Amino acid sequence: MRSETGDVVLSLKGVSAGYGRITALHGIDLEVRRGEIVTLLGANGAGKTTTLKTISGLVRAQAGSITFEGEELVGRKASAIARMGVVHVPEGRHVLRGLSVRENLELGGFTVHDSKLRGERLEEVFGLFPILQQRQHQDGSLLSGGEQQMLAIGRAMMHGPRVLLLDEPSMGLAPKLVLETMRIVKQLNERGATILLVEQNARLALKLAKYGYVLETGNIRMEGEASDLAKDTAIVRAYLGG
Amino acid sequence: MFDILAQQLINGLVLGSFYALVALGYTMVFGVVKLLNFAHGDLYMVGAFVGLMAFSFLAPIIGPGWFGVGVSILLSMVAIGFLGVVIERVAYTPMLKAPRLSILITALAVSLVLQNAVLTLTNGQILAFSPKLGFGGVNLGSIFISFKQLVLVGTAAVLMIALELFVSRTQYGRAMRAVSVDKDMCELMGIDVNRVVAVTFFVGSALAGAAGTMAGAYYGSVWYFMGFLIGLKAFTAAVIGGIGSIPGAMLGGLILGLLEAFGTQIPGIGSEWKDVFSFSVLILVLVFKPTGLLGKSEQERM
Amino acid sequence: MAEDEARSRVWSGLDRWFDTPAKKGAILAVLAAAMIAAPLIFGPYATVILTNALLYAILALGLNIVVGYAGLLDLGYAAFFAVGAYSVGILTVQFGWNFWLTLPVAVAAAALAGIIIGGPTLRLRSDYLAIVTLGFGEIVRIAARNLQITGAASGISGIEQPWLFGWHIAGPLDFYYVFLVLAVIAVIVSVRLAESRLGRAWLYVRHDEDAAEAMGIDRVRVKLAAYIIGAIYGSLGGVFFAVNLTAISPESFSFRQSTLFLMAVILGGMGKIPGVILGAFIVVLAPELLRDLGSFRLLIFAVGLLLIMLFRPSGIWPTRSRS
Amino acid sequence: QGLTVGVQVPTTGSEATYGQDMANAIQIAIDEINAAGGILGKQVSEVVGDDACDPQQATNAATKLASSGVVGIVGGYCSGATVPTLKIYGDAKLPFIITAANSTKLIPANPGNAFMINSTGNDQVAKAMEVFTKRGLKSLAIVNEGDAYSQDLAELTRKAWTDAGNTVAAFETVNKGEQDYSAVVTKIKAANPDGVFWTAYYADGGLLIRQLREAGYQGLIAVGDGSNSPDLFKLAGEAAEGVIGFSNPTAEFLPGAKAFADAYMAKFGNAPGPYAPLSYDGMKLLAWAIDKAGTTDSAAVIEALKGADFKDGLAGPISFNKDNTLARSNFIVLEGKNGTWALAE
Amino acid sequence: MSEQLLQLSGVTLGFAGNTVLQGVDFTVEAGRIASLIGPNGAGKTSLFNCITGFYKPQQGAITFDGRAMLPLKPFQVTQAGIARTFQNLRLFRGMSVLENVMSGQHCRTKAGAIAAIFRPASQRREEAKIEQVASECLRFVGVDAADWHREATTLAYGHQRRVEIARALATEPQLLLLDEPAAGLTKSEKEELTALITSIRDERGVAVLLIEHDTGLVMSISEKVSVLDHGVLIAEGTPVEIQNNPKVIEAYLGSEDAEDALAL
Ligand SMILES: Nc1ncnc2c1ncn2[C@@H]1O[C@H](COP(=O)(O)OP(=O)(O)OP(=O)(O)O)[C@@H](O)[C@H]1O
Ligand SMILES: Nc1ncnc2c1ncn2[C@@H]1O[C@H](COP(=O)(O)OP(=O)(O)OP(=O)(O)O)[C@@H](O)[C@H]1O
Ligand SMILES: CC(C)C[C@H](N)C(=O)O
Ligand SMILES: [Mg+2]
Ligand SMILES: [Mg+2]
Repeated sequence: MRSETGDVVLSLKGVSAGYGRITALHGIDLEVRRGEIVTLLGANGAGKTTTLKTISGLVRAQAGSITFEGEELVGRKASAIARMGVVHVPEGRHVLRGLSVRENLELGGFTVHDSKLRGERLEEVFGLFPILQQRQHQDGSLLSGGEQQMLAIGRAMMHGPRVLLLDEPSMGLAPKLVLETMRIVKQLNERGATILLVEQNARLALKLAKYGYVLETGNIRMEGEASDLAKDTAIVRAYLGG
Repeated sequence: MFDILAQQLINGLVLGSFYALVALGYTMVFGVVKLLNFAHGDLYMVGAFVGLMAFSFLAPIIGPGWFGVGVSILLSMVAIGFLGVVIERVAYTPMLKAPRLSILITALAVSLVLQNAVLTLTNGQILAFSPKLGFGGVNLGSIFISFKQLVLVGTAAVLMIALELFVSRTQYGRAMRAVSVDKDMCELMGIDVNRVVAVTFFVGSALAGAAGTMAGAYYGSVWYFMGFLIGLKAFTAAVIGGIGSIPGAMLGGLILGLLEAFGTQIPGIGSEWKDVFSFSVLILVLVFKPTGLLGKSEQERM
Repeated sequence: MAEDEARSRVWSGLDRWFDTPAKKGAILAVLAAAMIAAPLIFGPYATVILTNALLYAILALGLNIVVGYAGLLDLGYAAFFAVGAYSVGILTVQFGWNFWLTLPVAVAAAALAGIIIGGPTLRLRSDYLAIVTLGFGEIVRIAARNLQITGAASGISGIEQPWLFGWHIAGPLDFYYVFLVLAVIAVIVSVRLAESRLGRAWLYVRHDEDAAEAMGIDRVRVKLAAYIIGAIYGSLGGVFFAVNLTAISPESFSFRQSTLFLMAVILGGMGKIPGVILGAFIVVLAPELLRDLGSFRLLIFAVGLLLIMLFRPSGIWPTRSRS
Repeated sequence: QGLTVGVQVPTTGSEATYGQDMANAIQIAIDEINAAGGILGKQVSEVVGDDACDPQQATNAATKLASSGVVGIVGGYCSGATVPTLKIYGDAKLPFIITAANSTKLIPANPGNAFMINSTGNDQVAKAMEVFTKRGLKSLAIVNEGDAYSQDLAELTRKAWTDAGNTVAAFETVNKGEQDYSAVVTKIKAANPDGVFWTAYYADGGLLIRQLREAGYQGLIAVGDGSNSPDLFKLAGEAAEGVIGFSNPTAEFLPGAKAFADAYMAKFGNAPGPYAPLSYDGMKLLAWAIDKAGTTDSAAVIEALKGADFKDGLAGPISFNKDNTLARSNFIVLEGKNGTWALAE
Repeated sequence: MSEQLLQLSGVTLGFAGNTVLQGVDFTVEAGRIASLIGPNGAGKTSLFNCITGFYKPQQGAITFDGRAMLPLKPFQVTQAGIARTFQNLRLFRGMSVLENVMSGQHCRTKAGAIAAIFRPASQRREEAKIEQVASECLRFVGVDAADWHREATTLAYGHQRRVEIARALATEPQLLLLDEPAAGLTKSEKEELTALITSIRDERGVAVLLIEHDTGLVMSISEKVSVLDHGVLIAEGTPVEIQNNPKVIEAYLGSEDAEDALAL
């Protein structure tokens, strides 16, 4: 199926997970290789968010194995996984209320103990998102929806991720900003981050990604090179539209 | 008349320092886990007992003076810090997903447990805590300020400022505030939430331990019921200042101390009404500034 | 339909036990018979304790409206209890009123107290409301302790016990039945409120004030209603408490009492009527059952309380499991 | 089949030490009674009802005691908690010997079955007036703790003192357990009265005395019978030197109480507290009354108590006024000397 | 009834030195669909909050159906006939779908505590009416009756959106404000939503003011589109006019080229 080039950074094998009695993932297999953008598509409630949460440790896998650079992630605490360099930008931004924009960013670099490096990354983020610099002393939760999304991505950049899990980064963004965000995702990727991208906007996601998976009610229904998926009629009908 | 008011000012500041120290612990714990830790006053009480025990043990070795008291305070801080963490692990952490009111009741239960455990252990006895700190002081006209008072207020101020700097300026302090808002997000940023909560409890409780020992040594007695009233007062102080805010707790403590001192002095009505006076002020403050004096309004975006 | 949902919420699944009129009748009859017979079986001491438990059940049901329905934390509920008790004490002892005439005054006084304290402060967030209510409770207690008219610290004694159509309500048994009737009324009122427009509004406001407001609900008014109704429950509890004991004093209205009432509400499971009643019974009966342990009894009670909360964080009564 | 006696004291809550002490003393009395063949030939045992010094708990405890087949009740430490129990024991027609609680508020509430063997606040105030006048005091600051007992004593003192043409320079209430009394101390010092009278318990009294002296107050300090514990000196230290205390007779000043004190020490490992002798006496009095009546029938026992003429009390003979209060004043005057109480001349 | 149902003039709002809205003049006609678009942070939601009384602008006037809205509290605005949904879902947790929607009828009914306790006939009639209106609204927005007694927050996202709209409709509004109702919906769900919004106008005669970033949706149903940027209204017109307005393209829409640049 998948071409055998590049080493596997993140790999899921037979992963099942859910909430209480609800099982949302039924044994999925998924691979992300170094330097790739891989996208995960699917309808509402298909289990995309659950997949990301299971990787990052917020949801406990009921079965299967998840490895990052060969190390097993299942059973580790979310904070430990994050410290390994797997950074999850969750759906809904989760800007920290009561902390200023700048403090939000600083905390994104919690695991970066070198304050000089933190400073450099902060500059970098401000360079990408000037509005965040302007608002740096404002309470982060008072930003508009789109500004909060920028903050959330900036926060992940502060961390210096090795693998970035992005959950619907374009949700609620103005069209221009959607493009802008995608450009940034691409930039991050070009700078070396491996990215697993969940997007409702399948058209753009498939443009960005190298490889894609389609999730349906907790099962992988289809996978393939992004360019091939973008031509698949079933996918076009279900997710791409006009 | 001026002398009296000046003296009451000093009385209020001393009392207010205690309130502030205890309020600080309240506020910290509240700030991070959104829990009104009703057992906090009892940690203060246990702190006083631990301090007294340490002191009784140390006084023959290192003397019953400032040094002996100082070391006792430190020991008590460590012990109560750990007790706080144990309580957090046993009683609060398992409850983090429970309704908030349930945790409140758990806190009340912990308070009852501590109080009655000490009651049983000490048979309800009041123990004397009598260090030799001398009666020296400075005279300012007709006003006398003892060294004890100066050291007390000074120590309280240093502890408070150190804490404020820690919470507002360090990554760890930021992490504490962040944990109160969104635990999952903190985990995703690599923050070990459990550890942050434990540190918070440690620091908050250690402050209560310090305050308890200081109060024991300053006033000279220790008993199992001594945490109840100050717990209530510190809670009040924390709210006046704006719960969750560290400078607020300091300010609230001092204001409450002053209100009580001057409330006693209101002509025509006696000291029996002083608490009515301070609670009325509290209510008025909240009516006009619903988040307390320095509390941040938690305006949510629509 | 929606009524069923509210009912099922407050009965927390218990309603399934009496879904047909026949079942309902049978269960109620058994329950009533048990409650009526209890004092005759268990003797005078149990009667007094059960009376006390019923009193707590009434107060807890009242507080449940404030805390459980409307989501307002109240740490000074004893104040309303005091308002009722002192209304009777003052009016009958100092002014020689007939007991029954004091009832409307107690209700009005409680409502007024509810408005005075609630009006300006109900906009506060719940933690702040907690301290305001605590402060209010303390103000009431300190006032009672220092005023002449309330008998200061010694309180008021020699409160006369009432007559009802030639029946002198005097012995422990009489009061047991009085409190039983009051408790039944309290339950009925609680259920009916929960099933009403107002009851739903409390829940809306409790879950999301802004969304509720956007739905055209005046949150202050709705909260105030909860506050006033809770106050009236507390006050009526206090009225009958006073005539039962014939002596009242400020210690009965302390912060500790308020926390005990709150414990009753939460221990059993707030918002759920059987839970609240269960909580009240535990809070009253447990220390009594432990009485023989002497000075250990409160320690054991406290540890028990802690264990209950740890193992049943949402209260002992199970949450409804609906299809 | 033995007899049981109900003991109503606080064994939890802030007054637990006193309550335990009273229950212990009663146990000593019971041991002696049993050793001497019991009451009416029956062995006696005590059942303790904890009133926690709280009115509502007290009613529960009292109801339980009243319905547990006891022959009588001994105890009653806190006036506030004792008042509502009077009716319960009254309705049960049980003899109730109140061994410590002595607020005058108990007197009108007594249905007739209760007997107060500690002199009441009235007697204490009379004693206090006598001492204050003798010491030449003209103005007085009165401080209480806001509970039924200390407020009652304070009010009685205020009335007697002003009736006698003196001035009350300050009348203050502090909160129990507050520790910091500096504000009240400053107020008192400014009013500069000849004496300060603390009408509440030693726990807070000790701290108040110390703070008064540390602030430089030099007038007379007196304390009421709630502060007659030797522990006052542990808390107040040197500041308690010269403090005047009004007290019911405590074991150390009762020559006849030596054997009792030794027995207490042997059994419980510490010295008897301030209300131990009266509690011991109360138990002995009840035994005496039952023996005298020749039956445990409560009406007869109550009759016997009314006409009591009991000579064997550690704290002196017991007989009663019409209102069932102790016929004589048993107050003694103590003075702080060398870190403990001594009889004042 | 005036043609202009809602009228804003010179609305200016700021927070601690940040100007969020600057002299916004704006109208919505009765029975029409108007849309408000603009970059993130332009002040769209804030404008909704001003209209509904949650924010108090420092300057300007807002009239609805000839009545001044600014002095009113949010619940009074709703009573006056303006209903809204929230940008983030805000259903009442722990309550059924039906109960959620019944909340909308609160401001159209009046039974109080006494009526609740004694249950006179009038109260029972009112309860029946509340339930009937709520059911009707749910049917209208197309929530399956099988879901009415489920806890609202356990529903799929798209369905929760519908419940929120039903809840707003249950207040019997003349004007409905929808804040990004299509966010997070799949393509087919968006199509259904489009149909729903149109029928709200056509069948119920309720005017709609829509905030939405899905330009396709906005352009397909709006009679008028207004564009807000940095708190200033920069353009207003028909969908076609707006789509071709260079200022709007510059500030909001972005160019097709940018999208193509994404491809590797
Ligand atoms: N906290 C939760 N408790 C119970 N069930 C949940 C929870 N979160 C998600 N689910 C359920 O798990 C399934 C998968 O949800 P998930 O959020 O992973 O979907 P998704 O693909 O991310 O959808 P969307 O596009 O709406 O974000 C859904 O059926 C959902 O109802
Ligand atoms: N309560 C508030 N306090 C301070 N600033 C606020 C507040 N509410 C909004 N703002 C600011 O006002 C600006 C406009 O926010 P608003 O939410 O109205 O934008 P929006 O147009 O709805 O954006 P989006 O499309 O991203 O939702 C933002 O910069 C935000 O930071
Ligand atoms: C000192 C004691 C005899 C007073 C007792 N505690 C009372 O309340 O009356
Ligand atoms: Mg998702
Ligand atoms: Mg918005």
